[in-house]
Amino acid sequence: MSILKKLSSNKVALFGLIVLALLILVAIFGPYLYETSPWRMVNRPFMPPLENGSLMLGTDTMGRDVLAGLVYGTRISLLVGLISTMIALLIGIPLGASAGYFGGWIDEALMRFTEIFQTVPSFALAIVIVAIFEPSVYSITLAIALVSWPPVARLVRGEFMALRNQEYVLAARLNGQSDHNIILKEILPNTLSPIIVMASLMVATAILLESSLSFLGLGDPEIMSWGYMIGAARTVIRQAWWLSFFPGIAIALTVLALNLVGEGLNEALNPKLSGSRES
Amino acid sequence: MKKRLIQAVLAAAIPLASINVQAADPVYGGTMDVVVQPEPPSLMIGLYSNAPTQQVAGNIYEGLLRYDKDLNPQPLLATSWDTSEDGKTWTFHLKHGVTWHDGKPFTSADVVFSVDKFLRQTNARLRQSLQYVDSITAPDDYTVVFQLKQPFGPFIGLFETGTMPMIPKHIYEGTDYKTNPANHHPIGTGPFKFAEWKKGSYIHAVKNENYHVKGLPYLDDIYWHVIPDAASRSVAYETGKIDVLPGGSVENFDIPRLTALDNSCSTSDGWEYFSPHAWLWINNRNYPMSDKRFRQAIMYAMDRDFAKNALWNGYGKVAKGPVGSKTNFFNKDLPDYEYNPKKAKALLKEMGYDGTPVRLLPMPYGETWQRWAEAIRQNLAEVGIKTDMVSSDVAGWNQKISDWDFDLSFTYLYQYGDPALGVSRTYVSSNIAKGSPWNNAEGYSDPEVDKLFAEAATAYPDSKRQELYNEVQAKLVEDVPVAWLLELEFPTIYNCNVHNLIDSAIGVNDAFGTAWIEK
Amino acid sequence: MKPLLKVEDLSIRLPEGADRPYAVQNLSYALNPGEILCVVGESGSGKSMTANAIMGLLPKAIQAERGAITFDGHDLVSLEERRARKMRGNRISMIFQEPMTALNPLMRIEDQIGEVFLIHSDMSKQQRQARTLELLKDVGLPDPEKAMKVYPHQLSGGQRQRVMIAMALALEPSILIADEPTTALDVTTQAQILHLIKELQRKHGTAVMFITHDFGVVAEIADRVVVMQYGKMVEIGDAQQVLNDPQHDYTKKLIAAVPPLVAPEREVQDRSKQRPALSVKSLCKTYVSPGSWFKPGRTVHAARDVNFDLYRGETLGLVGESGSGKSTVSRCIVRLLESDSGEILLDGDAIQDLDNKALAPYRKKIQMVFQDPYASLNPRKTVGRIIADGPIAQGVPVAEAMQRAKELLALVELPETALDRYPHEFSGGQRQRVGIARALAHNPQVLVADEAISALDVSVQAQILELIDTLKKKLNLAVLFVVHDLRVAAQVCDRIIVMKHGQIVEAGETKAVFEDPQHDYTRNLIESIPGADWRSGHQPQPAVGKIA
Amino acid sequence: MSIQTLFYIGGRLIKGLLVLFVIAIFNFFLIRAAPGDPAKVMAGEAGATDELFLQQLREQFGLDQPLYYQLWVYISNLVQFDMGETYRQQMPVFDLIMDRLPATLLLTGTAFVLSLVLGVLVGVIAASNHRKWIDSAISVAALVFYATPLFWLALMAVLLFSVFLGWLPAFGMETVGANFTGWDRFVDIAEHLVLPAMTLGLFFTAVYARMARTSMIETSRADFVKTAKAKGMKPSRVTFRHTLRNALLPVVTLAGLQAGQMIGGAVLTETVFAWPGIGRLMFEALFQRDYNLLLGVFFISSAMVVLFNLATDLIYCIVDPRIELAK
Repeated sequence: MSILKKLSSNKVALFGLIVLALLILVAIFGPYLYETSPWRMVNRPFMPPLENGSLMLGTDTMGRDVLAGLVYGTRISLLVGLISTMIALLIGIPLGASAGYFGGWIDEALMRFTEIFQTVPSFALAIVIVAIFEPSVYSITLAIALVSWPPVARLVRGEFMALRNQEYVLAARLNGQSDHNIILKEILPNTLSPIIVMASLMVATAILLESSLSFLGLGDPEIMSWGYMIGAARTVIRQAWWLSFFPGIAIALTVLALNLVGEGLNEALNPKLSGSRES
Repeated sequence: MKKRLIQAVLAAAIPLASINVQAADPVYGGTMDVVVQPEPPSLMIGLYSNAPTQQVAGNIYEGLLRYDKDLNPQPLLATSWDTSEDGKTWTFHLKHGVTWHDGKPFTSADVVFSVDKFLRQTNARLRQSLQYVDSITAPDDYTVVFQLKQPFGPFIGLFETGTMPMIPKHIYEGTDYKTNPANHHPIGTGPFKFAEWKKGSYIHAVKNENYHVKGLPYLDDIYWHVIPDAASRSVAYETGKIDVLPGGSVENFDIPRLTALDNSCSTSDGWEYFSPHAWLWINNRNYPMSDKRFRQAIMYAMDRDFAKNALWNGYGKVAKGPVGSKTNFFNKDLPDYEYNPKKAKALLKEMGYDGTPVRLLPMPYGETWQRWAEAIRQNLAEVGIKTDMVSSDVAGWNQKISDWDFDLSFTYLYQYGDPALGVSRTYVSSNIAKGSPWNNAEGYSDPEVDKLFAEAATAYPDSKRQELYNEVQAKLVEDVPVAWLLELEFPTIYNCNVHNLIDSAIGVNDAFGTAWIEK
Repeated sequence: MKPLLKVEDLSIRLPEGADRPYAVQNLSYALNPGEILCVVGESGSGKSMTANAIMGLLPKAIQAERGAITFDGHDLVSLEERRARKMRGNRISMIFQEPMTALNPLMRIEDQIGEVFLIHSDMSKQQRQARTLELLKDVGLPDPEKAMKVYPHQLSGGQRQRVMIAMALALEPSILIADEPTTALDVTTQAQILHLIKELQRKHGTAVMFITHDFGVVAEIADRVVVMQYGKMVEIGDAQQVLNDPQHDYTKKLIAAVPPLVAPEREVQDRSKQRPALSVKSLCKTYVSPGSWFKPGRTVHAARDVNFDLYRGETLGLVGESGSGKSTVSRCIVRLLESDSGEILLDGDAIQDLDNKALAPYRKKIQMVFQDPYASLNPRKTVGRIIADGPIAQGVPVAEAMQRAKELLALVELPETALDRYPHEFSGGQRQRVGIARALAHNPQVLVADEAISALDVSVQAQILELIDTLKKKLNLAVLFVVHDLRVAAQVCDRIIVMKHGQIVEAGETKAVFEDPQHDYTRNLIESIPGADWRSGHQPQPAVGKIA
Repeated sequence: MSIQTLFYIGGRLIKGLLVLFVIAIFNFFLIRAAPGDPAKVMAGEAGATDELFLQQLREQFGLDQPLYYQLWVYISNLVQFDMGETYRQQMPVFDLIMDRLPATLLLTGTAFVLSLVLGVLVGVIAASNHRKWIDSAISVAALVFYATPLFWLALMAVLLFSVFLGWLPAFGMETVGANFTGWDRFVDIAEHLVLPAMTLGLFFTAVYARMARTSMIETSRADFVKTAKAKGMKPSRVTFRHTLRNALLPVVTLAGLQAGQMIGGAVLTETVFAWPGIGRLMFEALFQRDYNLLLGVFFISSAMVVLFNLATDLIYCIVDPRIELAK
């Protein structure tokens, strides 16, 4: 709770938090405002914004409601961002934790493995993975997760290496606690702050990645996402600026909000750890 | 048929350049900048007959004939031709004094080699037609005789550059065609000579000073530019970098804007030979598509006029049935499947459709096709058919159709002017085989249809063929083996300073020999 | 005598949210020419803040609210930045606590010292180099020519501090401010640096403001003393007077907490019949720094043939400077490190080769108290869990373990309410009590205290020492006391072992060792203790107050 | 350069090569998991085909062999630095990539240098005005560029600078057919380079600016900065002589790691601007299922990452005397 308090005392982070909260609300409840699908062709194509009261942001190349698309897109952008980040954490944390805690040949082996993923250009790898498993929300999420876990592993490894010789960890070892227990209960909770910060930034990056993939035509055809909307609108960017403009703003705003919250978290979480000496 | 031939022979006397009447006098010189999309895999047109290869190499290589916009054969490397009464012996008289780009003379030996040896081995589509040909002989250097096993209606339609290009025998004979180094430096008889190919950037061709048609070509150079992004291609045209945008090289949504620019002209001519026909493959093997009423319901559910207007800017024509209206032997009296969701729902109800979702495979050929799939999905959703859209790239799409791993899928195919060449392949049961996305992939099988198509291909004369084709078209429209969408038109957009651009049924594929640029 | 520098009624406000409104409040004192003034106080007393104010190095958020610092006719608080800069490094210079971080890691020593001349003089490059070399010679760096060309990381801590001093004295300033310059150094190095400062001060007549927390250091070098507490000056006077006759209670308390350098008489028990609780035989441990494929690693012998016995009811001191191997030995004993060879007998059983599973029952018998009370408690766990988790991991039911934790808290004199609170809510001394409670949770026979008090303030140290002593008696523990501070060792240990470079150089009864050291190194160590002469005859005065 | 340094570089290169070979094997299987094969794609482009033609193509490409055999052939060729031939262009993969690589290096190199210089500069300005409006303005701008999708920015840039203003060419690397030489050619390429390099560089400028700012602020709290101030140094000298040099170290590390990644990651920019580089080549090869080419691009771009990482370490060791290479 105190983290939330600290966050909201930081004006910029508070702005990010509010935007993010609104986006989450839209993601959860928004689609209920548009009960029919966002694919429905509701009016004539290329209707500019504000021309029709019920279609605030106008219509797209097929006469579909842009606002409805944005609302549905919020859900999918956030979901893809969140889930891919979670998968990346699920891969990266155990890997980094084992490498950092055990060290030695385990560390060497796991880090060589990580290095492979870091050496292959990640965006190219994401493209290949999506193309191979055929574009769908699952393959996109998976691809994003597969290219974003190495930094997590490296971060967690670094934290574990720093913490494994902390005296409270040594004390736990002397206490006869199992490695499993030490990793999960002693060290991991103390690495959460940087992980949370990194995760919030990763969600942002994942949203950007998803939109880039969709832009290249590698989006899930079943799902109305922001990246898809820009990708679909780029060919008509001069006839209908609003088609790529609004989703672009939506992405930028979301990513911005996540970054602000991430930075706010960073500021709120880290001084507490280092500042505890003064108290 | 006979009468048409004589006309053609007469036409041969008229110089090629005067076919199109132009207001201004042609001028010599200038460089033409054209877009080619995607970058061709090779310019060796005998090995690769895909669209970008044809578009470039069609100006380097030549066939024996050209076709005008009504699909009438015109002389090119052959000055005249005639046929026996029974339609089984065809004799072609070659033009004298034609040379290859390397200076060697072009003779009947080249023709026999090209068709009988080279293309029979390399060109799958021509191979199908060549099964009707018994022998190809060259009585002298300038005469070639094709002896058919039985009359083959579309035979005279096979001689354009893309289908039956002339390959230099002195370069390819006795070599491995696919690895012959000349593939990288194509040698033809056409109005332009290959100069340079900067991979990923452009292909450069220069004027053939020794071209066999006196006075042609007008242009000095042609550059085909490779610009992978559609929006960039539009900008390139807009900023004047590009003179000609061949059909299909920009997204349809950009066409109205580009044609409305100052000094911008467009034409939808030049596709008559191909007459691209778009339809939805319907996998007839599986429920619910196996039910004729379901397939008819799809026809009624689709708002094809909306698609034509919203996606194709009004270009094209709603397809009535399997044969395009510009293709020979089109049946004008077919019933319409109008946009009628109610009727579609009624049909679905009648068959007791249980709501099983169907998989829809869009065509991975750009924005328009993707949007079209979205529109059709919405159309189908509104009559109660749930679709799952499956996305894939070109390779995956081909694979899925070849393996029959789809329920509905977009496609479009060329008709090549004659149902026997471009239509029957989709419907005859002998063409049901895994491994190709261009045969009878929907798995429709009807002995009567098989019989009618077989008879129509070899019937003689044309009136008899028309009768048989009418019958088979009516039968297919009732059965709906596939859901026909549009007869596509791909407008060519070009700078109005370019004159005399499209003057054949294959359009830009052999356009530049006669084109000129106003200064 | 006219004071060189006067601090008058200085108050420095802290930003909002700090634990008190003022860092320094109504502070007034003077620094006379050529004297060494020691400013003494515990951490957080505001002693460094004053120095920073004089140097104009206060962070932007913290500014002097009131008062003046007069030097050479200027008020340094209100002096224009451009003119103040001319004083800095020239008339007044400063050296810092951490020699490891106070030098720019990317610049050669020569350039860092030369920079001072570059800023404040118009010497040529040759002149600068010549002067730098001279300075390095003055501060007694071995091989000064070579030292010019090296980077800071190639020097030891003491050598770096010498470089800092050379830099500070480059332009013969009137005032040298030394902010705990020896705190991070080993005792022998500290003695050398103190000696150097004193010598240079005498040579150049520089006034030195020496900030420290250590009364031993004060006794060693101070002419006059200022004692500070919570931002206020509580006492000022001549060094001898303050040291031997302190007036203020706080000063008294601080001085009382400094253990006298005389080992008390102890009952010498003959334990040869007893079985040792812990017996270490021929222990060896070698570190090989990882080399590369082409370069062999560096070998460091952290323990070479170490032998000793430890009996229940006694405290054995393991003494040495950093790098002596004392920590390595202690960690090998508790099996946090694997020894290379030798035997570790715990209650008669060899434990050095047991795997984790077989080791588990022995873990209960030997426990450790760690150095850093801030790092030794998991910040995400309640105190109750910290104490109880060990037994729980060994299979004790949670409720029982928590009940035991409550009892242990009482044993280490912490309130029961501490059970559900988190470590950050406690002070350093309280945390160390929690650490002790955790170590006792298993009812161990042997307690290894690894520098268990060195991170604590002097007044708190005494309390913790007493607690350990009480517990030792109450629970009949064998205590291995790893310590670098010889004053502490003298007070609490029955026997001591002196280590150097991984080897035991001397071992014996504490009193005997202190009074008649056999080995040169031991002698050197004892002589290096600052203020060795001061309070050598006093009896220990146990500290007052319950909870640190 | 000392013999140790050479040994170190040698050792790193051997390790790098091992990683590259594992990557090659990994990619080999990954790519073959994709539906369809190059024969099918090429046959597909021909408009009509039959099994015979497909079979011919597969035989020609060696795709009729069992997978393990294909892998063996590929790897044993790769060991001799032969990446095979492309299926489409029937050129040696290496030649085709080397043909395209300069374009990519030019684009990414320019963007990289531009973003690093600009980013550090802006970061330093922000840090030295910490908590003032200019710092906030720079931070916000950096965040906004960081958050904006690259491709969107690219589209907007084309729209503005090429279409509306007509200042800069919108696509390609050279004016085709102009056949410029010498200075004219340089200017021509430079003009074409502006938009793509700017688009690609803006994102990284934002990254480096943020990094440089944080690092500067952190370093300015270091003890040695205090020492420098205590010497009576001017703030500007403290910033440049002491703070900046130390603050640059983490920026250099990050930049080095990204420089390699940038080469393979310029797909988006190369696509929008029709830049004839290897990013686009990779994208096309993927959809053509041109296995050899795709593997080749991956191999080369991964090799670039390895090389850049090594170069970063070497630079680091020059900048920071504390780092010993042989560790």
